[in-house]
Amino acid sequence: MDYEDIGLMAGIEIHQQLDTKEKLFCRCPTKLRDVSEKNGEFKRYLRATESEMGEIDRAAKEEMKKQDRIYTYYEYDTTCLVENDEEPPAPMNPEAVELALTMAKMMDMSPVGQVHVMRKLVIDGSNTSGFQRTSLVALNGRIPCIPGGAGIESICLEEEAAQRVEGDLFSLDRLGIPLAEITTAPDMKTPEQVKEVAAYIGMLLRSTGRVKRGIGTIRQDVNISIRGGARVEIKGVQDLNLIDEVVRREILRQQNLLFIRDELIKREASVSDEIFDVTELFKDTGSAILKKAKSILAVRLLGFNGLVGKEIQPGRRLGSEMSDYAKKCGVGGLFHTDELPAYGVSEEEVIKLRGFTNANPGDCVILVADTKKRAQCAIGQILMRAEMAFSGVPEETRKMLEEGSTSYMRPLPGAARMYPETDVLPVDITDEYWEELRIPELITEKEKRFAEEMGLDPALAKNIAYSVRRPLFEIAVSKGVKPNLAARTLYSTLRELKRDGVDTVSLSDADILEIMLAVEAEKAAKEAVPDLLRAVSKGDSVASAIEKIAPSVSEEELSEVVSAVINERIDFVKEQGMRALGPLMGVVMKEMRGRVDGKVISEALKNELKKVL
Amino acid sequence: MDYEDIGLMAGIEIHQQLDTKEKLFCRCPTKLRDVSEKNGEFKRYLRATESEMGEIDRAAKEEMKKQDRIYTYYEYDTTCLVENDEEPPAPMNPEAVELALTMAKMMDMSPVGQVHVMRKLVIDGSNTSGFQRTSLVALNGRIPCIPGGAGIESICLEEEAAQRVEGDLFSLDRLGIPLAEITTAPDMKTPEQVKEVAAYIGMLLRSTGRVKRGIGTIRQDVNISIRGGARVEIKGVQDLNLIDEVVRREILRQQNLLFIRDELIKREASVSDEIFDVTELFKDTGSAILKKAKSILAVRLLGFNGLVGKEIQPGRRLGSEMSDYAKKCGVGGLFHTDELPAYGVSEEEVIKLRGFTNANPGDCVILVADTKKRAQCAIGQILMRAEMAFSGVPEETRKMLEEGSTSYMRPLPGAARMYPETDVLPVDITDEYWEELRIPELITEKEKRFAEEMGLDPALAKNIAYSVRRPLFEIAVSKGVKPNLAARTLYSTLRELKRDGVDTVSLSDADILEIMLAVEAEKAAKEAVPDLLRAVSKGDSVASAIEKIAPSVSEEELSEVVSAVINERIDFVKEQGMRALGPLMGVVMKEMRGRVDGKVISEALKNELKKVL
Amino acid sequence: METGERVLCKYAGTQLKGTYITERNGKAVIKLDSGYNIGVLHSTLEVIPKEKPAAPSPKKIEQNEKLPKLSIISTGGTIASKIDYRTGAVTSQFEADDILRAIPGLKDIAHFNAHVPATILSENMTPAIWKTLARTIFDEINSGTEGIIVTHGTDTMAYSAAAVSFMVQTPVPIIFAGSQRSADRPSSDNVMNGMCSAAAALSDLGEVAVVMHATTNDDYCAVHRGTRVRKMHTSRRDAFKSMNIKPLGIVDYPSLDVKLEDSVVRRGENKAALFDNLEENVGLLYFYPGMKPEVISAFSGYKGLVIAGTGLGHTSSACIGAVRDLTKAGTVVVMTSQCLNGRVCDRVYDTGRDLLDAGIIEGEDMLPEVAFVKLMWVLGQEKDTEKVKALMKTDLRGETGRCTPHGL
Amino acid sequence: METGERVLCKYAGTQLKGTYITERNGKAVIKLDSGYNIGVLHSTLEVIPKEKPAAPSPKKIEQNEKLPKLSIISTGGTIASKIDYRTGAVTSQFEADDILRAIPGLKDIAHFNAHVPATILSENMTPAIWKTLARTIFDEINSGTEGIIVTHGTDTMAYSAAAVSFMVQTPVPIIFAGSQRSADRPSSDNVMNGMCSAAAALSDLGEVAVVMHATTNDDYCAVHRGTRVRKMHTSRRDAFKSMNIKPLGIVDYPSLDVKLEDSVVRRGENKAALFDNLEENVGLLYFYPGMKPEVISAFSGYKGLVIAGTGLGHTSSACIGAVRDLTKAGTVVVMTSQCLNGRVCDRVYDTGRDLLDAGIIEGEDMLPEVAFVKLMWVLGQEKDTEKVKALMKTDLRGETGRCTPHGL
Repeated sequence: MDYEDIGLMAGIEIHQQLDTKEKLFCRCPTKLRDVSEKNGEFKRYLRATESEMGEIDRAAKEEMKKQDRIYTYYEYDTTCLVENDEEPPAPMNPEAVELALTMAKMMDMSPVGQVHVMRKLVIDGSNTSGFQRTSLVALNGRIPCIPGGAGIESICLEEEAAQRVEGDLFSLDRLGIPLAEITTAPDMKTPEQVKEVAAYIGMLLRSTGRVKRGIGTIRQDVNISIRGGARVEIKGVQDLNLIDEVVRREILRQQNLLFIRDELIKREASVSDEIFDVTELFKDTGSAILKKAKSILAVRLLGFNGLVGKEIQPGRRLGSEMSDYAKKCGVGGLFHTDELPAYGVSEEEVIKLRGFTNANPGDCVILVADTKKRAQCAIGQILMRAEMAFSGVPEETRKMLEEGSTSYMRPLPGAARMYPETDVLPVDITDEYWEELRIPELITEKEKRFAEEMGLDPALAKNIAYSVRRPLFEIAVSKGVKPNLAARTLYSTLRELKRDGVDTVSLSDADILEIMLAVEAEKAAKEAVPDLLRAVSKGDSVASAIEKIAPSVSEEELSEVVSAVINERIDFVKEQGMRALGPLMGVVMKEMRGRVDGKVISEALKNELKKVL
Repeated sequence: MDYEDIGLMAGIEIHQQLDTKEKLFCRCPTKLRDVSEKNGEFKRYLRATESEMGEIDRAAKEEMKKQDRIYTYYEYDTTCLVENDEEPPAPMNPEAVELALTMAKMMDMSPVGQVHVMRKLVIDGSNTSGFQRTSLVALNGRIPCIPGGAGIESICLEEEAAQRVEGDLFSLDRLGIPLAEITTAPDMKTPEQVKEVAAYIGMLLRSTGRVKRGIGTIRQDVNISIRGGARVEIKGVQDLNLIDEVVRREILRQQNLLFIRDELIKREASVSDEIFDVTELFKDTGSAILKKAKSILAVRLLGFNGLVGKEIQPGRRLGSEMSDYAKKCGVGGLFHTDELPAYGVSEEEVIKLRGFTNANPGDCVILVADTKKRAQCAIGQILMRAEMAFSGVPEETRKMLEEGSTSYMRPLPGAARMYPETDVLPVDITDEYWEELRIPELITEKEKRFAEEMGLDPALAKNIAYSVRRPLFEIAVSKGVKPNLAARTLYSTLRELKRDGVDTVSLSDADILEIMLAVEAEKAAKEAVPDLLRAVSKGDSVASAIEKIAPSVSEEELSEVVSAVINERIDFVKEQGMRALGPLMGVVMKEMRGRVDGKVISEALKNELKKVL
Repeated sequence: METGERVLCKYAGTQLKGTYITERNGKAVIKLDSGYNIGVLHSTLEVIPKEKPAAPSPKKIEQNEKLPKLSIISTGGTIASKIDYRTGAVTSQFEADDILRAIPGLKDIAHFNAHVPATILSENMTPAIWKTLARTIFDEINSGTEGIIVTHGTDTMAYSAAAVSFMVQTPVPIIFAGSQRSADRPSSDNVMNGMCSAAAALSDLGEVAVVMHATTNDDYCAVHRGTRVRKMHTSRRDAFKSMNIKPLGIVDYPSLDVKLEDSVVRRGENKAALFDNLEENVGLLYFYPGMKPEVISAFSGYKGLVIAGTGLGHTSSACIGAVRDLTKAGTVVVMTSQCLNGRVCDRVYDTGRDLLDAGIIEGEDMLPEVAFVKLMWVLGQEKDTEKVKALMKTDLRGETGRCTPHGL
Repeated sequence: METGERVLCKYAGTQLKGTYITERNGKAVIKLDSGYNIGVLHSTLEVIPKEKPAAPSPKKIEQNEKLPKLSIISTGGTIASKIDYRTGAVTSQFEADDILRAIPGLKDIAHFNAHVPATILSENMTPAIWKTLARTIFDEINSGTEGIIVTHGTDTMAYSAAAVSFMVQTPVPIIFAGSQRSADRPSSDNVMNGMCSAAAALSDLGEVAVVMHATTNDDYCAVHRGTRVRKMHTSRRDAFKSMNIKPLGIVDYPSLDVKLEDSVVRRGENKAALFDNLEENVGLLYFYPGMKPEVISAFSGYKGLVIAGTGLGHTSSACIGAVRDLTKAGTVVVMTSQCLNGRVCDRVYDTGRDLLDAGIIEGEDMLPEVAFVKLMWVLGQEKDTEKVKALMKTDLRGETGRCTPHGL
């Protein structure tokens, strides 16, 4: 596809959790807990409020359609009254500000003179306050990863939302973890560029060594539009490998919506706002959903026949879009005549329906079944979305589905959902402060340096450069651990141990470092490292693990063992001469079980063999 | 029996609950609640403390033998932190002080110059504080009811204890109700005199019209000694009719104990303090109690054979006394060889027991079965009581049993259990205050006055004088209700209604008075009184009851009814003449259903008859 | 530049459109069209002429005249707070009518009459404003309202509720309500507190009460007697607690069912009466170990002083002389306890007896703050010292009980 | 007549024998042989010569030297109270040894060393006595005790526990214990509190704590951190409550099992150290509506002042000038909240920001009383104002937390 031809414009937003000691607006740790560790809970309602400008945000209004939802929040020993929205926030965490500004500097941005914390209305329950605190910290940078580079519009420092456990139940441990939101300009011209930029920014953030790692700690949103279409924001692309596919499918969706638009205009289609109560029609239906519904309402989309059922993206039809809108009222979905008879609705019932509603063959009839109140709300949403079809692509926030298609979430939020967080004082960013911020080496540069200067195998260099343990690698090397030992231990050995079921997460950096230093100090053989790590992971101290597994061996002891091994095999030795060295190495190594370095054993064997021969 | 000959000396203590508005040391009402109305409970331990003189009271010490008993208290909407022993007491209720002093004045006593509130140690759980607050308010009076009169030693104003629900569970509603304790001199020389004095004092107290009535509101303790015996206090004689029998039985008990003493001395009996563990002996016994006991201990009372089982009072033996002492340790009782074999213990086991303990035929062996700790404690108590048998009658506080016999409670308390209640300021009784106290008329005087001055039938006069409703009677009469109507209504009518199941308790004095006044004002016939009371007891207002049952009848209406009745029976009337009055009365009365007084009807009938005849 | 003016910000190589908000620490605060506020140097700004948007004019609230009549009397507070652009902080500048906008459900349960006798942060409450407030309430009662809601900042709400309790004898409920989390957030407690207050104001109650969240959940409000309530947390929704008595009742949310205890004063039990005289020359003093007697003497010339003593109502022996000097000079000194719960009793310990001897009045089980307000009021009604003493120990508005209930 | 003399009272026609106790309101108080006290005219009394009984001499308590060593340091208080015959009230005149007599169980769990640095009613506690107390405790720690029990009147126990928390850095438990119901009654809480304190003093704790009844039942004691505890009821057994944190643990009764929270400082974590300097010229002021600025100015010349403000930490705007004058003149002013629970935050409202501008220090989630004691102590250690401010906001002895826990 010629992306230039269709006028593709794409940009991304990257949300990265920061690995600070404390949260952004309270002093709780940025630790996640298991739901089973909750030690309290509470329940609250949320309501949209007017902004300082006197408006209610359209996205918030949409959420309010589901009235009087009561949200439940789980509390932990690591959460406090700030997460509970029961105490004013503490001043912004300076560590997080410093980290966000460091990122900004890495992307050649300009800091704002004074950082103001804003409240961004979010009333889906994921924020106990009903808003997310966010602040714009820097503007207008550029990164060099694609031809011509990509503009970075802004970096915001935000608080992470509460984790949804299920339905309207949230876990407070995640709420308030600092989050850097990096927004690029819509500079990407192909799906592949989107992926490249996302990957580059990810690398850049990890280069700080101070971001969270693991599932859910980084999330990409993609902004896409094509000529004639509209800006659509797709939320929550967690898997980088899908990001180009998401872009491709959105292009497809927008193209199909534009096709439908043109077709509707050609057909002189229209939307009838006449609502039919067809509950009686289905009182003996074979559809379980319709049969149990208290109220079934129908509307006609005149001239829509066949278009509502048209696929616009794999697994998605115009009908799916309408259904998404309808669900905001709490209904389960809708039926439309493009897909009927089906789902237990008979041919005969469809005919009766079309008759009752006076529908022409070119019309599509839509059904919604629920309580009267909800069904009425849903019909309104459906009519609204049907009207939108005449202008093609609506501006929307959408949610990625499993394979890369998307569903509607809410309208694009406007500026009205932002208003000042009055409980937090602004932070002045002085020139001196900005000047003194140190830019960390990029992982890509490290990778090169590890290979070229430290002589690591390029693959290992890359692996260790991108590894979570990379900061430890650099510390270890700076303390005298040989790069190869450090890299193999921290990347390969830990990986293998993990594969074997060892709880490597519980190994502290300090312990791993101590083990590597012991090897360098020849207090343990490098062959003993896996066993030592294994022991320490089970709760041993490093010292006691060394004592048990690799007690320092005196030269005397070693030479005794070597002598014994040679004497037992003296005929073989006499026969083979110095060639016996290789085979005997294995025997002695096994005997010493990693307590002595291979090189030392080899030396001792050589000496002893020389004596004997 | 010649009581003078045996040197009987008896005195009584009367405990009378006062019907004050509030309690003695807090402002809670003096109302009792049903246990089911409790709205809270708490649990506490109590421990004997030293008095201001540095001693622990012997009675308290005895209670302490049951170590670490935890007491449970029920709270009510009518109890407060003072009953809970969680707040200092309020100043002494002046209403109670005034009432106690009035009683004192009625008995010709002298008030103390300054009333000091004392704490009397009571650690059986019936007082949350571990003491009962009591104060000596007046001294040395005399009442004239027996030949020579009876001396009144003192009147104390105390707080009532908590009501025991069961075991160690108490109800706080009763705690703190004011209690007058009247102690006579030991001036009574016969059982009958005891009864007379008790009755007289009861009458005197009720003459105030301000004491509680009903079961448990008045309790008599009796102090008895005979020559050679000892002072014994018998607690809780609630039924006045039993009091003389109690005295007689105590005389019998003391005589028998003296007999046993003499017999023991004659036999040169003694108490062996050697304790035998005989648990093994009874491991296959037929006695369930012994079989399940963890420890069975035995002691020998040398030369006691036959005396331990000797009846000293109906249903009581020396063994019962020992058993009472033993129970203080928490054991269920004891076995002694005077009563064995029995209770599942076989002849053979008794022989083995005597053999094992080296007991001679003249000895008595006592067994206690329980935990080792409790059994040891009990054996100590038994030996102590056995030793006491050599001096005859111990000074004791005893509890009345159902028929008038008594059981041991605790040693007579000494002065050491009294120490000052420092949280309550002393109350000065000035001469002016004392002078101004008005003495109420005695019930006996009232009885006379009601009969002589008001012309009531002597029996009715007595009944109404002693009745709970007597104050209302006097008020009613003072307001113009005829004494006979008032007395019959308040005594006979209410009694009958109660017998018929009417809830007469719910009838307020004000309502009854209003009904009687309505009769006097001829708004209702006196015949209607029972029906009116019945209606009001069911919740009707007096006015509406009169409206429904006895609407005022106009003369016109009455004369119409009378005319009608006569005309219907005109032949009969003509025949009988004025003799028809009687039979016609009944007819008209029935017609008017109590709405018109009989006399009025009679008058109207007479007039009408005269006219007709 | 004026708040609301459209500006172009040339900064960091871009041109950003926005709206000028205010100046803060020497920087210009602008709201970008993205919604974010940032602080920039004034020199980066250019005014865009004629683009100033009209402030949206809020629609007039339509009320249903058929519903029962309630009065909302606003004194300020976060139940009706708005942002102060000068400091960026929240201040109370709404008019009472705005409460109906903030709590739309209100207009479905009653027809409201609104008065704004004051718009203050509640820490600035004064006896003078209490008088105005009391008069406004009294006038509303006389005009036939079914009940009164006083919106009030939470800081001194308990003091004001006590003051109104004494100043206004009322046949209808007078409900104080506020919010601990300001009205400008979706999670604000103002909606639930406001709705529950209205339900309480229509209920059978005949007392002055505070109606606020009973728990941290949005589940029900407690109805606290105005003379027995205290703010017991700086920031939680359930900060208000009844002290020494159980709450008068609860209002369930969202059902708005009102459950009252049997013991409450009922609607219509009392006639309306106004007693708005207050002696303002009254102090409240918190004793602490090592307090110098001069701290007490600083109140000489005052008509009344409430001491929050330790435990059962004590000061150090060293301070008793200063207390005696005050009482001798005619200051009425009332002893309360900093324990807040329980009853003062100065008969138990030496120091207490000495204080009684020095002329203090035991404040029974009154909260120090309530005793303070009551003393102002009693001294405003009565000059005779013995009568003042008697009144201080007498229960007038449920502020003290003859017995201290168990189990709170 | 002397207390204890035998007398014959001729009154009301009888002759009553008794013992002379004291004089009260012009009357002679005698204890009759029946045990009752009565007040009579002196003229009714005759002394009976030579019948004066010897006061019973209490037996010496035998201690088991093999048990662990604990120290009892007595300052007075009702855990060891006796009757004062002068006023008839309870005073604290016992020596520490008497506590072993009052609580016989103690001698079975430890071997006690006793000191009596003061015998006062606790409302008379002063910074000077705190110094003596701290030194006595420090000396005991150095002499190798396993733990310390400080018996103390309950009125100011929380203040003293806070003071000792700051003054003594301790490797062993320092347990404050007292009783709300005096030792002279069978229902006294002294036995359970004393036994539980001893168990706590032998536990793994390494902090200063208050150990008192947790409920009105005799079921268990709570272990409260010395810098987080407050007396919250005048008279109940369970008057002491941990504020803003959960108790450090509980001691079950009668099993004496000690359960401590994971977060407590453990025995031996800290080395013993004494910091017994206190700046005594520090005040504590409770703000109230309508407060005149002069009340604040009365503290001019003070080195430090803690204000218990309303809500999140406010005074009226009218008082801010007086606060500014104090801070300008060098008084360190710390803001706390009379809400007692929750955290001060002066960044939210105008008044708070103005107070910050006037130089106050936010007292975080410290209790006003604890902030007061801490300020005395900090000013005793450090003269530099900036360092004083920093120390006041830093958690030194668990008196403040970085986060306010939910669910208390």
